[in-house]
Amino acid sequence: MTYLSFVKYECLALYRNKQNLFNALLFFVMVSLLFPLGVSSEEAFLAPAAGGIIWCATLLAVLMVVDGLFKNDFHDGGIEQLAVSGLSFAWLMLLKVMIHWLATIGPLLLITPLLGYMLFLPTDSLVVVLLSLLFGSPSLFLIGSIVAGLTLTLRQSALLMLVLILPFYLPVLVFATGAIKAQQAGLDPSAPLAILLAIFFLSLAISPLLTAISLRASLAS
Amino acid sequence: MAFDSLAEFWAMGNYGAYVWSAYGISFVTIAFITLLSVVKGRKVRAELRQRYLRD
Amino acid sequence: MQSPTSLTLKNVSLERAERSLCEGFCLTIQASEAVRVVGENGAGKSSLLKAILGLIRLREGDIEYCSNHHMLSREEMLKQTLYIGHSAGLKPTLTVEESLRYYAPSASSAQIKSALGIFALAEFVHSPIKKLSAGQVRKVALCRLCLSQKTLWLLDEPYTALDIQAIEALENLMQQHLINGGILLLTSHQAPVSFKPRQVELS
Amino acid sequence: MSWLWIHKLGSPKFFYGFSKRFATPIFFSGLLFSLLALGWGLGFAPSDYQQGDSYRIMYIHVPAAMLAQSCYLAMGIAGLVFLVWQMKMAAIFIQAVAPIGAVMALLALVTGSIWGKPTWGTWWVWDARLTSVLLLWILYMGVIALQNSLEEKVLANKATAVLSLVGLINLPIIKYSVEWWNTLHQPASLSLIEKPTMPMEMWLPLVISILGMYLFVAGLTLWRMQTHVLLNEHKASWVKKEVLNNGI
Repeated sequence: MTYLSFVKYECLALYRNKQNLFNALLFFVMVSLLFPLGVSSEEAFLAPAAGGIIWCATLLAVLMVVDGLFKNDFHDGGIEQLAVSGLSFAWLMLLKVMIHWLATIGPLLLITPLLGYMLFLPTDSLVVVLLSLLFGSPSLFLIGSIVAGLTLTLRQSALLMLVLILPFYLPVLVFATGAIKAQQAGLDPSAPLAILLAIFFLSLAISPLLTAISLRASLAS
Repeated sequence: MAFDSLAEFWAMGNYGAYVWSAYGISFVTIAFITLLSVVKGRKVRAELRQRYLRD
Repeated sequence: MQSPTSLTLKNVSLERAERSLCEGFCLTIQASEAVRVVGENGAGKSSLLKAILGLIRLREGDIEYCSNHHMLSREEMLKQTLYIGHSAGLKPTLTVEESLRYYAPSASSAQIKSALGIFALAEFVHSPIKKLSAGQVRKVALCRLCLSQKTLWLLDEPYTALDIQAIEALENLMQQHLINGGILLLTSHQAPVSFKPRQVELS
Repeated sequence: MSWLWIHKLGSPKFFYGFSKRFATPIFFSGLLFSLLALGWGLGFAPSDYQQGDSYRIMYIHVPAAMLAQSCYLAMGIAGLVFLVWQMKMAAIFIQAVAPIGAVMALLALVTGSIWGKPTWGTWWVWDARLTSVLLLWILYMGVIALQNSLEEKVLANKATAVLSLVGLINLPIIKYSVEWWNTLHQPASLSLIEKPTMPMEMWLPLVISILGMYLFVAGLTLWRMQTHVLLNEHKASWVKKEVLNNGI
């Protein structure tokens, strides 16, 4: 196995499982639609809340994706083979997380303008929403992969994942929605966006190593 | 003493309900976790003792 | 004088779920040598293989792998190792050919075809793994043995779910591997028919 | 020399002998200090000129909040120690301290909101301090839930170590984000304690109360760790001797 063949066939397998990605996207849209249906469909409520709604939906969709990130590969022995491949396990896992991030967030970014329009998101805010998703969502995947590795041996892990992960996702949510709010209040959103990037770099630094540790712990059991 | 009488002490300058409930809850909770730790410690020791005596 | 390639387990102690599996286990395997680990269910045969691979931490002891009289690090050892465990490690949505290329990207189409031919799987080249039976999936995993040039083979119950023809093909591959100077360590309940590996008891 | 001492504490047997001697005195001196300070704070410290007597909740609220954070700090460091040096005692420490930390965070929340009612007129505000304690409590509950869900001990120990370490790294970010979020929503942040104006007679019992509660929690943690050591090492001959000779 080489890094190249890993990436190539990981992408191919992901493409063959495209229904899963589509389900995540559908989930994202459904959660967003709960707010106008469940709270209020008035523009006065939705316009300022749209950024937060989109972010909450993203958070939950990512949580679902991350929960299943290693599950199939773990049960069919793929993760074990990667751990004994002689390649760097941490790098392989980082590549895997990046591929899944791209495959999930790419379509999500494409659909966000449409969803934003339905939620009366002011057009000027759209760029900030997209930027916050672009800068913030990698951290969600990177932090999520650590916890996903820990809960791998459990049959029902999604609920536990939510409890474990929520405090770690909160800063991303706060600064992302903060950037959107700042823009809507006529302030400069670059400071919270920069913090989002900083959180991303920090997650990038710690996540591969800790994901490898947590996956190895699950493999050893 | 900051209070002139016991009644005033209980009243806590009309904040009695808040102050005493805060302390009451704290005492009960801390006593609970302490008791739980002690009971678990005793249970583990008793179980181990039985297991050793059986072998 | 030791042979240029060898795998040595020195005083290995393993435990699993607070149960000791082996204490002070020693074993040296030289090039062109096959060792079969035997023991009851749960004696720790699979765990021993996993410990060699670094998947399980040793409680005590060392595992050394020498190639050309140089001691190699675990990563370098793993680059020369082929491990086939209980799970095949194949993605259900990939086809047989893709799965093999995933593990052996440099293999040519002809090589893949001939490898599949050995296990009578030639007609399934383009079938997705999920359409195959358990025995067929097992055989696809075993095809990796002919496609990658690894020195150290660690096979965990390779005979499981195989028919007689496949067992014969597998044993031919193993013998070829030994002739080429490889090392083979396998666990199995069933003794190989065509050659006699050294037996090590784990209790 | 000090290095050797740490190394010895990593051995369950040495730790047990060590903690058996110190746990009880630490626990009871902590209890004594706490009761002393609480009596002083409740009965003898002067009333606050603004808050009247409701501020006396501080003598339990502040130690609980500080302990909730300190316990998490210690737990995160123990997670790092466990992952790097594979020290068994670190995993046992995490197991022993997590429920205590959770209780302290919960107490800080409850006493904080009881104090908030007369001060702010409401049981709950999304104040930065209360919110971050709430998150701290969720972090603790996560560690406890993970420990209880994973059946295999080796995996459970490692998993909680990783989770506490990630929590430790994230704690400053979470706190900072909550504060930042709070200023965004409520420009005039409410604070329960006005630091500069507190006279000596008010903060001295507070300091003693903090000291007492720390000792109390340390003693309790040591005691809980002893239980876990016995359970983990039940095969060792010294545990057998200990259990059979010393009774309950």
